[in-house]
Amino acid sequence: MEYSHSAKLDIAELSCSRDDRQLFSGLSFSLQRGQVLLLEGSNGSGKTTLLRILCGFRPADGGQIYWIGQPLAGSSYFADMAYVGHADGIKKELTVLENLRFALALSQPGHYSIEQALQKVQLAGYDDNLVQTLSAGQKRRLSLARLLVTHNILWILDEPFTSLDKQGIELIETLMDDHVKNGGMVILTSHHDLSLSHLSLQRIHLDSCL
Amino acid sequence: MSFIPAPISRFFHRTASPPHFYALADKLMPWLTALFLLLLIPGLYGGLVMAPADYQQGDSYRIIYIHVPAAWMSLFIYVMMAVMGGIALVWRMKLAEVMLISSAPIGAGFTFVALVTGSLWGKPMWGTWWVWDARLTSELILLFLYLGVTSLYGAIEDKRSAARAVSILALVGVVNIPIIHYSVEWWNTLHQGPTVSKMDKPSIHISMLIPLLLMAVAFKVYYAIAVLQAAKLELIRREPSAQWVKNLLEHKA
Amino acid sequence: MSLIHAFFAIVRRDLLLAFRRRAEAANPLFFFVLVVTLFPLAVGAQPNLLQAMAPGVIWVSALLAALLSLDGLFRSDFEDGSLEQLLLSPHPLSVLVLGKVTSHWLVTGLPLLLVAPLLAVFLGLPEQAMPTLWLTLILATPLLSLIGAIGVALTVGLRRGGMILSLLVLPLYIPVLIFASSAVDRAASGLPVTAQINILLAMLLMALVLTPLPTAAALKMSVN
Amino acid sequence: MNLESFFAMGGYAFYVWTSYGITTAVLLWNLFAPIVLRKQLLRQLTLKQKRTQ
Repeated sequence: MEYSHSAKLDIAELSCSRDDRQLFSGLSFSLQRGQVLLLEGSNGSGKTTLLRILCGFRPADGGQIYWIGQPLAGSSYFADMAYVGHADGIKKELTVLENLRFALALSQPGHYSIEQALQKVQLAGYDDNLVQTLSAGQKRRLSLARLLVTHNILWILDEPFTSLDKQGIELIETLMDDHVKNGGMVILTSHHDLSLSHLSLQRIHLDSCL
Repeated sequence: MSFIPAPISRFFHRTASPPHFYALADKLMPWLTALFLLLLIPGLYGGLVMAPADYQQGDSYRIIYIHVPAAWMSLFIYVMMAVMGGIALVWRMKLAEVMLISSAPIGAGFTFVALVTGSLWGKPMWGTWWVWDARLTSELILLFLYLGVTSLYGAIEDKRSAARAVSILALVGVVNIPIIHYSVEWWNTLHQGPTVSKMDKPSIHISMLIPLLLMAVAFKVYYAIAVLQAAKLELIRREPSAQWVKNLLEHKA
Repeated sequence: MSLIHAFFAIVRRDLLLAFRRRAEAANPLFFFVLVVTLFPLAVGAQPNLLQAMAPGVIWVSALLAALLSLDGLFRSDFEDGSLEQLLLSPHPLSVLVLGKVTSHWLVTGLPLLLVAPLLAVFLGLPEQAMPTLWLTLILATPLLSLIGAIGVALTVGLRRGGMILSLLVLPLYIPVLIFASSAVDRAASGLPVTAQINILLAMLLMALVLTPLPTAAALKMSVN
Repeated sequence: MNLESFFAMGGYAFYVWTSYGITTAVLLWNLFAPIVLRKQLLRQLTLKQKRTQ
């Protein structure tokens, strides 16, 4: 899968308030291929809200978001991004394989085949297990496998490390590392300290963006 | 918005900003009140005193001067809400959201008035308080539509989402109103009940028509006054800690 | 990647889900039969009274059964995050929504056709009205699902949206109720019903085109 | 035209005046409820502002 080389996310003067309280304002940054952005801030500082704005779920109160120089609505943004939030977005009455096939049907195929992806997230051999029989950590890994089988450049991850053990955390770090090395981008929130090998890690502290 | 010339669009944005709108509403208020009284008083005098009694219905027909304008208003306000809803959805204009939600109780009030006065008019005509007549039935359904709007707005906590929800609902409702109206009309002619369509048009004389029109316009002006008052409240509720509200408080103090 | 592919993937997934939860799937059907059973018990079992009321009773019950089943349309997708994923799909959401409504109708609306003859027998509806009853069910139950979808989409984010849902949706069901029950009523007395059927068909076509848009907009609002 | 017959409304006094009465009540309520509520809200906000200063 060829990435468009210029892929770039630009945020300009973004602001958002909730229940008459300003969460952040004048937030600007840009993210290029091969970069990771870590959002930090205390609880209620608007990390999740910012991610949901970036997913288009919530309108911002002000400011612009551009994908490859174009406003989101007219760009290929939604074909180029993928999101894993608090809810896994997988159906517990379906098998692992059925879930991934459905995700693939809604999107373009990505780098990895379903088989390879399951291998990577250490769920190989679980193909025909119903998701409700999986542990919380396995479910989370399955939702990450979705990122691998579908085409995407930008990953938006909300607290991806919750309900994962040490091994699982290392696994995600490897996945992100691979993704970024292949020219992907990641935006994530986390309470966990990141140990990524490369240097292009941006941090934004939302408490200071008022 | 590119198809709207820049000066006009700028004008709208300025007028639509909460402090400007708040001040504008205050400025308009005395004029609207004067206009309202100027229409209401001759309307009532003409309707209740000057106009002759109807040869069939006697003086009971005088309910027409509030029943019919209220029924018109109930529909008019719903259409206004849908227009506001469309503006709110397309241009994300906060003021349109505020006007929409401020209109709902007023519209529901007029619908209620149309129903109660229809029933009070019907009692001497039909001998019962309620007849499943096409106009009353449609009015009742319209009341349900209004109640849907107000209770949906109340139920959604985040008021920006609530305003979006209500905008969508108002648009869906306004598309359905003609369908509901014609289906009810059709149903009514099918099941010819004890309908006495005296209520429709008592071959209206000019001396009856003039007060009716005066009252209809008076009700429209009333709506303008009431919606501005409700919108002023809603604007402050929406952003109680905004700078313009602080200025307002200091100005008052 | 094509849109049609995505549409059918959704229909297939939702049918599979309904099959895996088949214990729940029959509930609207039982509800439909149960409500109809209540009427003779409440108003008395005089055959001519029941016969006169039959079209109305069947259609009011179908309306309530449809209303009851609506909650399941987006609820589980909303709770497990699948709805967010649908919103992020590059496909137009209104088409995906249409896929969900289609499978919802196949699971909850279509089975009503199966029990309709039973209810007609219960209420003494003349046999000549049966084809019309079926025809109105085929045309009008998808309408109920399509219109209802707007209401569910608006209330899916609410913890106690059930009451509000009925307040939003039932007034919009009134034209469907009027034309469908009147068609059955006329068929029972051997009168032609083409006008009613044509109107129902026109409403169905209109709803197919128009309702997915507000439903999609309302879902976006609910996910927020 | 005397006042008595005006109030009697040709025997329909109850229906006519109840209609006008209810209408007046509803319209006044919808007009003054927001005014009163806004005054209350502004008072509350003033108090709150004083407390924070």
